[in-house]
Amino acid sequence: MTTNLQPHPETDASAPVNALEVRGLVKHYPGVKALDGVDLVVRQNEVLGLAGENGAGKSTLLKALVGLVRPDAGEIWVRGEKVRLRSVVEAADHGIGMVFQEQSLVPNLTAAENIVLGSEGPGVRRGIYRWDTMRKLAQEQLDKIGSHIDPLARTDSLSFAERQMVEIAKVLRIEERTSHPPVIILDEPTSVLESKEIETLFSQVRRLREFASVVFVSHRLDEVLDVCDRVAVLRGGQSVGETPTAGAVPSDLHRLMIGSTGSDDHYHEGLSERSVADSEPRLVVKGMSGKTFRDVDLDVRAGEIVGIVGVHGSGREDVCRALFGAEPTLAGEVTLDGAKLDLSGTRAAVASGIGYVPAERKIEGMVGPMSVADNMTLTKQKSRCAGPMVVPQKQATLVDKWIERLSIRTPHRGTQIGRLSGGNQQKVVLARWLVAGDIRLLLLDHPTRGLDIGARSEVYRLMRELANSGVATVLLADSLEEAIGMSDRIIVMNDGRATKEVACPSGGKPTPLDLVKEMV
Amino acid sequence: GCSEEASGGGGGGGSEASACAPEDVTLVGQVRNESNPYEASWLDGGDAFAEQVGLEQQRLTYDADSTKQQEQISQLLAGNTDCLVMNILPNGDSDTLPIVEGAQEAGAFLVTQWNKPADVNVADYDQWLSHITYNGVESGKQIGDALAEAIGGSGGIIALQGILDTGAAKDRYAGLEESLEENGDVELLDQQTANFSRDEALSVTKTLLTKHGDKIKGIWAANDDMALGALAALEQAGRDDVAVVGIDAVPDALTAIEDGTMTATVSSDGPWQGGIGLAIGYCVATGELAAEDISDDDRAWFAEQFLITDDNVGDFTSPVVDEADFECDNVFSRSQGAIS
Amino acid sequence: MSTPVIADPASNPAAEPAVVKGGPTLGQRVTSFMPVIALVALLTALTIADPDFLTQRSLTAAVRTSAPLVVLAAGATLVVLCGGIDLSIAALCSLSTVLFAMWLPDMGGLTILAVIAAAGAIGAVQGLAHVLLRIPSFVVTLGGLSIFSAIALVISDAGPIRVVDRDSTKWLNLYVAGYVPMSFFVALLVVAVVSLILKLTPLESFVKAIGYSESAARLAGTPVDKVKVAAFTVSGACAGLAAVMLASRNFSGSPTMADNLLLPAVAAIVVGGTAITGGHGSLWRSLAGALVVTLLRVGLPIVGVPSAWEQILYGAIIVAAVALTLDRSKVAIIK
Amino acid sequence: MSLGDAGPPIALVVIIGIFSLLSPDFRTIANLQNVMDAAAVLAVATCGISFVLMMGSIDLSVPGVMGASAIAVALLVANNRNDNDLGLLGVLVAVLLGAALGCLSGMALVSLKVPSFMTTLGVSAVGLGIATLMFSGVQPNISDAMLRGWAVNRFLGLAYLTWIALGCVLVGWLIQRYSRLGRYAYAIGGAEEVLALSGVKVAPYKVAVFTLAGSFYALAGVMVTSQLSAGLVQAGKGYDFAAITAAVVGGTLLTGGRGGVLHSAVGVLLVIVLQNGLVQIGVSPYWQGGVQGLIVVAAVSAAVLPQRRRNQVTK
Ligand SMILES: Nc1ncnc2c1ncn2[C@@H]1O[C@H](COP(=O)(O)OP(=O)(O)OP(=O)(O)O)[C@@H](O)[C@H]1O
Ligand SMILES: Nc1ncnc2c1ncn2[C@@H]1O[C@H](COP(=O)(O)OP(=O)(O)OP(=O)(O)O)[C@@H](O)[C@H]1O
Ligand SMILES: [Mg+2]
Ligand SMILES: [Mg+2]
Repeated sequence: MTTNLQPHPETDASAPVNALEVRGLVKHYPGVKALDGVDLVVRQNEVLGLAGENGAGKSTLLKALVGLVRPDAGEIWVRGEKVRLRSVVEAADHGIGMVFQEQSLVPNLTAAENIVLGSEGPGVRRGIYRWDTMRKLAQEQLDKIGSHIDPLARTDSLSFAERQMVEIAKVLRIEERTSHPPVIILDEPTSVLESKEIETLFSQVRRLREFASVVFVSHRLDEVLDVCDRVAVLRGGQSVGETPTAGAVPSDLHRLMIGSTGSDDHYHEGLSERSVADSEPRLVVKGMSGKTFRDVDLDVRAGEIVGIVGVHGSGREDVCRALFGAEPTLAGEVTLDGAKLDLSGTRAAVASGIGYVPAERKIEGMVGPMSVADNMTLTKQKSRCAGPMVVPQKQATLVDKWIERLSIRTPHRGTQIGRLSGGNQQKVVLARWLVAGDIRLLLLDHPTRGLDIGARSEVYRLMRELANSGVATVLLADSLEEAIGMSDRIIVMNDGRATKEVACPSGGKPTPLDLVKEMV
Repeated sequence: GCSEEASGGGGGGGSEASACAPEDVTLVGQVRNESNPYEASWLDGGDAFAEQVGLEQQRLTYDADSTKQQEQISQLLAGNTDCLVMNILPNGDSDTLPIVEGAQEAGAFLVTQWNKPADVNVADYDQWLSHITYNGVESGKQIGDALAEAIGGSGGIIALQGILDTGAAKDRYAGLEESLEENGDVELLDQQTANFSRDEALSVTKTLLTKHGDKIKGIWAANDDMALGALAALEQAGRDDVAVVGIDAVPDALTAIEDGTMTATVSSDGPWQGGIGLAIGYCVATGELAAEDISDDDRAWFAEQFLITDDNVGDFTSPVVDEADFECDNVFSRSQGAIS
Repeated sequence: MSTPVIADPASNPAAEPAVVKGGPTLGQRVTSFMPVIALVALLTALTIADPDFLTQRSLTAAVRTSAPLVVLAAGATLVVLCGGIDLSIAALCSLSTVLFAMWLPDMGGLTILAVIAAAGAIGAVQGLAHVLLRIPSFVVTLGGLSIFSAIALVISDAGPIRVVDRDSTKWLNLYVAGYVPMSFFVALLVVAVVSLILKLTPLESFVKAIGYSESAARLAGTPVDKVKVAAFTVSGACAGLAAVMLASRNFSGSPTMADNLLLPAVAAIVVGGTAITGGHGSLWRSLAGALVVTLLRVGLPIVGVPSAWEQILYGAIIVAAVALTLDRSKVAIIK
Repeated sequence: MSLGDAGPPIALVVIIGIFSLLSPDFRTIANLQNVMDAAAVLAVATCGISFVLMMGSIDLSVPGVMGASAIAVALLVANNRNDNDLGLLGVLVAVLLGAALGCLSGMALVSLKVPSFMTTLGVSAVGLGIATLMFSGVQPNISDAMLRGWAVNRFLGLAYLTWIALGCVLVGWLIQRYSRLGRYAYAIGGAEEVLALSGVKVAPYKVAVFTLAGSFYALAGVMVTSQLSAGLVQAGKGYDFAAITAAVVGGTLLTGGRGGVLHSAVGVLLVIVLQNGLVQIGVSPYWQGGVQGLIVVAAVSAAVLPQRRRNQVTK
């Protein structure tokens, strides 16, 4: 551990020392300046929100704070000491811990092992596991957040949300490691959580504030305002301002984030222009059953957006995948524009004009080491080929056009998609289905997960325009609000069955509460 | 366009080329590997001969890998081949012909041993001076007979075959079949391959021992390594009533015969084989022996071999290289006749 | 069919000029030449050890020798790029030499095509077993390895079969432009044609997508199964072509002729810098890798390295070669 | 144990059942002992390779390490080549030699960032080279009573070597289940990058796993020497593929993160039972390899078929 002890130049003995301070942090990546002289102050016992568009540099900044990113220039001060953090362990020794944006658990270990991983303490003696102790240690952490997960369950048997809880339990181990008040960083912890779990998380965050400082990142600005004391905003790798949350509204933040005024009514714009009531049903599903759902009836008209809501395990995700041919269908009849739909595989689905945006973008949505251009054109070969041959010029023009239309922030179309920020990755994945322009049915599984508010409204606008041009859309929304705002009709799924249909016309929207009643 | 040959190509099949000065001769010995005693002693024999004529032998090994052998030889033949003498152990029958053709084209002097397809005629080539082997059918039969005698003329035996696609393995097994015909009361209970390997022979023998149990009175192995593996299996099974025979006369097998744990083997003289091939090539290269003068019978011949049992094992335990064997007028002295 | 109309970017407040200059940097360009650099370095070292090694005849012999290995490695590279592995190439090649020798008397010149087609078909069967039964390619081709060996042993009656009619493969022993052995030329042609097909069609992005992330590729609607079966087919066909080269070089077919080429072929792929986990790599790299491996196999003993030291040097050099050629920016985790 | 893990044991039982029906020789106690004894060496080698495969790496160094240790031990205990008579200490030195070679593989992997496929292939060649140097043309035969006794003496019907193998499986299992090394090896196969995010330095564990595996192979080499009473350079020939096959057949994934020592033990039994059974029922030696390959493929597909999914990734 190298702790360079220096008196803080501006330390005033009477003022409370800042828990964490960042000055002029700079980080270059090939082609991008991810951090361009960021300044940031985290005070003791506060919850600091960090807002910014996709690619603003939030994750990079936070990774620098836990020693995963080596900044090119700039200083980090922890409780008045200038430090150089070179690894997660060093950061943890300084009391800084982080829940990462991409889930970072070892799937084939138990939850308990994941929680204590890297700092097993008494759980391992002389290299030998003491399972009992380990389980107890993990249980303590899980108890802190009131989770009932079995510590000895294999992590890959847990649901996405449960895994997120394990991550939070894991970061709370920091408390045991340091005598100082810890700094706990949460990078988009809520993007995969249900509202109930979000509530649990927030109560945890509030509890943490009693003895720690928390940095919290979310693209849901209302959440940020709800849980944080203060919000700092990044834009283009620079700190562009901060505001106390008391009295602030999302549009204030949004303005700071994008540097101009934006609308905060993202869901409802332009709805009135659309009328789908009298168009032909495009997708008709009758009595479809699969491994996790039974007897699902569903129809979607051309130009209609149908939301499906349900709690975890409701099976809505598998319905989507089954329609795309990615899960087997055991029974039922599905037609698209009157013709029987071939559910035998994803190839057939694509050929029928169906597009699918999976929820787990990193694993299923994109091919990380391949370029933006290749990812965008992976599906629709015709758009970049003449006969069997790829025409690089055609591909380049097309890809550049879509990069511009969706304002995808990438240094170049040849940049590896894995190097983009999450939001921009998602836009590329969406663009994949749009490049050829012959899509009939779009299945969107959490399409706005991890997207900033600007990108979100662009995706919403995109969805509406697609709908207006006749595309039928099935939406598994990120939140009930989103589902209500975007959908023309909502199907509620419960335990593998479609239990209720709720009309959702513009002007006659149900409330989230109406839906929640049906969901449980 | 295409042409027949890489330009600047080599010596061309010139047996009439003027004789080499002794110091210009390059001697190459090539065997599978140096990690078994027989082949290591072969190369040592080659070294002994080279020393005798004041030269050095280039020792090549190819890990029992046919392609690697071919690759090495074509590389060798791409160098200076005017006075190149090669004493080669082809990995299998199919490897002999390309070596021969290569040597013929490059004008190198070649002697091969052990493996040669039956229908290839050595006399068709100028540069392929001689092919030497032991009569596998004969040795297979000799040890078969010895085994039959050891078990008293009747009873069950098992056979461990060598690498199935080698001529040696096939000939030796054919010899066993001949022997079985003559010894009507000996019954072949089972035959398996153990790929000439001591380790594989161990496990195959163990399995066959449990399968046939006390019915097994003798084990016929196509080489001594497998015989030694079989001996280990017998020891582990606590059986000392089974006669074992092999071929090659490796030192460990001779010891076993002395100890009485093994019944018989057939000599193959590694050091002599390593030297004799080089000696024939050297004599022709230096002009002491004219290739045309080698009689057809000496172009492909069986070398002298002996059945070794506990009666005569003492004569073979310390093989010596006899320099006289390698004199140019004496190189064919161990011939038992042409390969028919 | 509908065409969505997306608003012009000008009306979008968040829009920014997105495209700046890009493409491979100098460093990336250098790493793609690493296999060649490794090859030159090895050649230099061998020449220093024995100046006679660097003659035109010697080099001609070396590239001629390498031809079957190049073809084998090139075919298997496709499977490796798709994230799989083909352990059956060598056994299939051996089997093909037997088929070649057996069919030649009846079929004459057509035998070459027939053997390549048969080997390709056998490769396709393995590919189908892999994608339909969802068995790991390692297991399928391991099974294939032993099955093909057994078939070859049985149909050849466990012995070599002579190639009596040498005319139909005589052309393989010619030289192009006087210097380039025809067999090596054919190997180059195979590498070039397959590479070009990959480059010019969407196949390259399919293959890489499958290799890097099969599930993403499948959900993007790429023909994952077809591409994989095709890769195995090409791999099989290449084994067939390599068999023709071997049989014509050895004037016979034999059930174990190519068996020892498996590890050298896979080593050639890895030495070329192709990621054994899939996605990253190319056939050109395998070509360079095959030449490195060939030089090691023949060069070390010929320049006079004793047998035991030859093995030790071989081990050290292939590891060093991969250390040089693997582009680690493309392979996140080295397993 | 999930259904996926149950596949190989079921296949084992089925295959044993079939052979027992087909051949009375197969279902004898003596043959059972024989199968167990025959499995001993492969079991120990597979034990070692399981840890490497668990990490998602591969290990081709088995022949080299086994060869080097086989010769080394033969030259260190009482033998016909020199006056050494180190006994158990000789065995220990041979095992340490194997550990050192394994360590070399691991070091090359983590420091040069060369894939294990290549580092271990290289180390195998190095091991064979070292073995050939030590061999130097004369077969070392052992006369050490203890080492020879391991192969010959029996306890409860099984050779000492078999008990050693059982001990290795037990130790391997304990390491896998109860040691940080074992659990981390498993975790590295699951998600290596996550370990780094949690502040675990994976490099030392990788090196340690290869070292551990090397020691197992070396012990296997010693066992071969004990069985043959002679140190052979080729002692480990074919054990690389045999061990990988056994592990894979037992349900270990080559991509890592699944399987383990017990899986491998089942895999070893499957492979050995097949070898033994085919001889017992009298399949022609020409066909044995092919039939074995076919059954391995069939067994694995039978095991994976029930759990196959649409979007499953098979590498
Ligand atoms: N490893 C990397 N290599 C190259 N560029 C990178 C890398 N990591 C991040 N970047 C770039 O740095 C910039 C900042 O990315 P960062 O992940 O910090 O954004 P973010 O604010 O967290 O966005 P999001 O809200 O989408 O998560 C982006 O332009 C991104 O493309
Ligand atoms: N009836 C069931 N029996 C067993 N497993 C089920 C059942 N229903 C769902 N599951 C499993 O639970 C997991 C979650 O289901 P799914 O993702 O379809 O729910 P969801 O409503 O889409 O959740 P989310 O809100 O996260 O999108 C799936 O992996 C599925 O396999
Ligand atoms: Mg981020
Ligand atoms: Mg879901």
